Amino acid sequence: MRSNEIVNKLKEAFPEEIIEVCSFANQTSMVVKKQRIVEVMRFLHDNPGLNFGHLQDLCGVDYKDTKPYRFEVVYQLFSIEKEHAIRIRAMLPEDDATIDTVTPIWDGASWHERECYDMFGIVFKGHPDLRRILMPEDWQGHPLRKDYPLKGPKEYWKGFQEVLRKADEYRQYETKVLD
Amino acid sequence: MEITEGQNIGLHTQELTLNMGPQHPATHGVLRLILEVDGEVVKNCIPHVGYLHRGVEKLAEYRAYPSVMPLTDRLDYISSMVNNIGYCIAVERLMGIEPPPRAKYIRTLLSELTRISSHLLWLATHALDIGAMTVFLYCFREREWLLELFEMLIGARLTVSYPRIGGVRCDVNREFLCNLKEFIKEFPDRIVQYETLIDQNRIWLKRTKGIGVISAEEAVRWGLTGATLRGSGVNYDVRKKMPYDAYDEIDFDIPLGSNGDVYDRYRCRMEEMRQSVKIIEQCLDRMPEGPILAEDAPDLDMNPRGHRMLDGEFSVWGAGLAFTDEFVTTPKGELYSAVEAPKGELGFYIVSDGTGRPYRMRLRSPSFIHASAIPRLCKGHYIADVIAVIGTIDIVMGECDR
Amino acid sequence: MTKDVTEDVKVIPGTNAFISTIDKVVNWGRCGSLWPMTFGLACCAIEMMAAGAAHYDLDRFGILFRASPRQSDVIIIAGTVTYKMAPVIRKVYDQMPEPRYVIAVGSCACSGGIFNTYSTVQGVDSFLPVDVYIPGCPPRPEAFFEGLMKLQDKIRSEEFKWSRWR
Amino acid sequence: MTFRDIAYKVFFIEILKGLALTLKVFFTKPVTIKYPHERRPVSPGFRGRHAMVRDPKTGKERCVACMKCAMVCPSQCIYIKYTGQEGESRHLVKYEIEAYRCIYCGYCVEVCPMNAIVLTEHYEYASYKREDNYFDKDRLLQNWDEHVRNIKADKYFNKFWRPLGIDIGRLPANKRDAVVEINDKRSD
Repeated sequence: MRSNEIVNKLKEAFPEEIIEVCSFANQTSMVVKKQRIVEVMRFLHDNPGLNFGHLQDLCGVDYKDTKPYRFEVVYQLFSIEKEHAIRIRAMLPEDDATIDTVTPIWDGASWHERECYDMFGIVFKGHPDLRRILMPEDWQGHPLRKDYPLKGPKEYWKGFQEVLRKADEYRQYETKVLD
Repeated sequence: MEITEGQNIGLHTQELTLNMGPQHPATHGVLRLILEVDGEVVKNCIPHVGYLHRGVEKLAEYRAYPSVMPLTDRLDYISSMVNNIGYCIAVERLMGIEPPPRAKYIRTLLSELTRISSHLLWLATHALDIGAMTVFLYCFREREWLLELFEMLIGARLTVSYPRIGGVRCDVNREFLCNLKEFIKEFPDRIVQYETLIDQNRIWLKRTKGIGVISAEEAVRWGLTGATLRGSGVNYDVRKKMPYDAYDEIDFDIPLGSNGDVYDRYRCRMEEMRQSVKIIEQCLDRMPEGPILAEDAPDLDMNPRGHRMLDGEFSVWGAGLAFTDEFVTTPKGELYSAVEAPKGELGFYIVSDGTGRPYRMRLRSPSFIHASAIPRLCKGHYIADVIAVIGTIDIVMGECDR
Repeated sequence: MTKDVTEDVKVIPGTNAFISTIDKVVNWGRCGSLWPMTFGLACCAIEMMAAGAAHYDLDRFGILFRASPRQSDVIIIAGTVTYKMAPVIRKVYDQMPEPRYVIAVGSCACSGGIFNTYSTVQGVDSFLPVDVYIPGCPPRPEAFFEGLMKLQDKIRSEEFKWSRWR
Repeated sequence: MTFRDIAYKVFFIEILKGLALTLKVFFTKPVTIKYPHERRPVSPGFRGRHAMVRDPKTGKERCVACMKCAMVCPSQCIYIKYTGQEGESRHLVKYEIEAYRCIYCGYCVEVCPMNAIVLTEHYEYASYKREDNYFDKDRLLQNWDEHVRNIKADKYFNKFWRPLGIDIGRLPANKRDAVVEINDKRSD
């Protein structure tokens, strides 16, 4: 199915949800509202004509100062049987960075969402196990936000401070070759 | 394997929480699993990743497009060439560059060589984990040959940085091709050797058949890709579904399994190696002459027009960024581009804001998704089978944690 | 006996020649049976595996990989060390018995390498006493061998560890 | 169960098959390279230790402080300091490479318009101290001298100086030949 047919089909079903349709490099993406994202996704997944069974990717993007809303959650969908693809971008304002989870539809979305939470601080409502995944549990800040410095905060992470303290403490017990 | 409940004769039993990793020889790096076991049976399994999270995605936002490529080398370090190619294809699609046909064929050839080398390492470690030590030594014998080929071509063994945006760095020379032909001639026999060692080995069969079974529908729902998915019988291969480079001109088959267990995935990968040999042979036959870099390909320094230098003392940190920002323009937009890495579908989602650096680069790494499916695959099996499951999904932590 | 002499060092005439010979024998034994720990972190671990495989064969040096820190002499930090991993490495290192050595393999372990980011330790020497640094990204197996041979040289020249009471 | 199956079960045929292969390999030539005594020849263009090319005519480095290498370096391990106003020729004051941060991608070599910085095929330079492999300008020139000593020819050619994919017209004049003449009679 061609991408404009997919767009039309989705527009019929959810006329008020779709804000914008963009096309770049033969790829179509749709900007949607976040409120009914699960219904949109279930429609895309279950509709026999669309049949988007394979969630290729789910990620967040931080558009600080470049777009009116701050975050986007991007869903890459692909249908293995029908061989067509679509990208859904849900927009999230900064003061309400929450969205419903799509884990019930695709099990594989679980870790993607956890990573998105870890890196951007986007909360996925209804996620069964929303913890940090890549960074330590007590890490401060969300690294992939644009206002997070590349080299991290000035102060070391608490766990590493502990390691340094230990290393200092144990240094006196280490036997070293005397010259 | 079927597990029968033993008769409890009034003894007090309790579930045990077992911590496996991050330093464990069989977890392929720094994966950590927390297993809740009832005797020998795994009741629940919680994977912990992130012990190798190096911030590649963040770092890519601070580097120019060509300088991001060495970062992709270090993601899936076993098959760095495919990562490079995947990244280059994504940037080419973003910039609208079409690499010349010779470059496409060279890339296809080297992707497949990398696939062989990656599968060899997978077979070596998988067999070593399960208990077949000899296979490890045999696989590394051939792998070393391949690494020597890479070294001959580009001067590095693992982290090659060979392709460039719009082509490849240097042409394949005659010495390389002769060596490669020899390898291709020899290699199918070597696959037979590995199969002699383990294919009908009773221990191997007992430890792989019926372990980590996942049905086709469920595998798709979990987002599995690559041989892990094809072992369940789903015909999904990026090379066929979304062809890139020269794959649409080449004739090859996608091996499919039927049961979706560890053994089927092993068979799939073994057949994939044979198919890779077939692809390489076709590439060698059909490789056209001509340029290997597109005319409009950007240079390494993204070709800054004009030099605006600070006088005297010069601070390097961040200076290059000012350069690329000012002079280079890329089309504004965002795209997702995927290639079939040995582990599965490797996707790059690049958001460009028109400057010389990616605004956001997202990596869809197969290992990450596969690691999330470990609890599903090893639930109800013995502890020893967890090792087989980790081996079968062919996980690389560098790519998983990025 | 050692308890008495640690406070006040006694020099017995003529023993030096004897002890230094014992030193040599012990050091010969130790550098001929270095047991590193299987501790792969990232890319360099793959080259470490290649060094252990048939082409290069670490066993020729008496080097056998041990899976447990309690049985190993040397820990090879092969790969990127992140902040999340650092406490684990320290814990593993603390479990190793003395005398123990640390080899930092590759750019990432030596100085953080390309990953100068929020999550990477800039050089493993900030919390471990590194004995040998091996450059390369990743180093060839030969370079890896050379580093191990440098460590053997270092062990050979050690005098203090065996005859502490001298 | 057929007789064949029973025979397979009783005599461990499949394991014996594997052992037969192992036995066969036992009589082949071993692949092991006895490293300190014999070395596998390094393929030309291997990306090893850094060096700065010493110009045989002047005895100095060829670098003109164009800063390109420092800019493309993905790990940002090259530190350059120079004097000279805009419009004048620059004078290189400091050129340092932190070898333990370098990732040997070869971008600096490829981008250099003067063939001034190279990666030699030398790979054995492990050290006990981290500072030992912090190369300054003199050390880099010294590395080149060490490298040149092993070259028999009077010209040095590195195939990665001129990437073959790029049209020769697009390259700077100094880069086109991709050959450095080595003066053997130099006294050092």
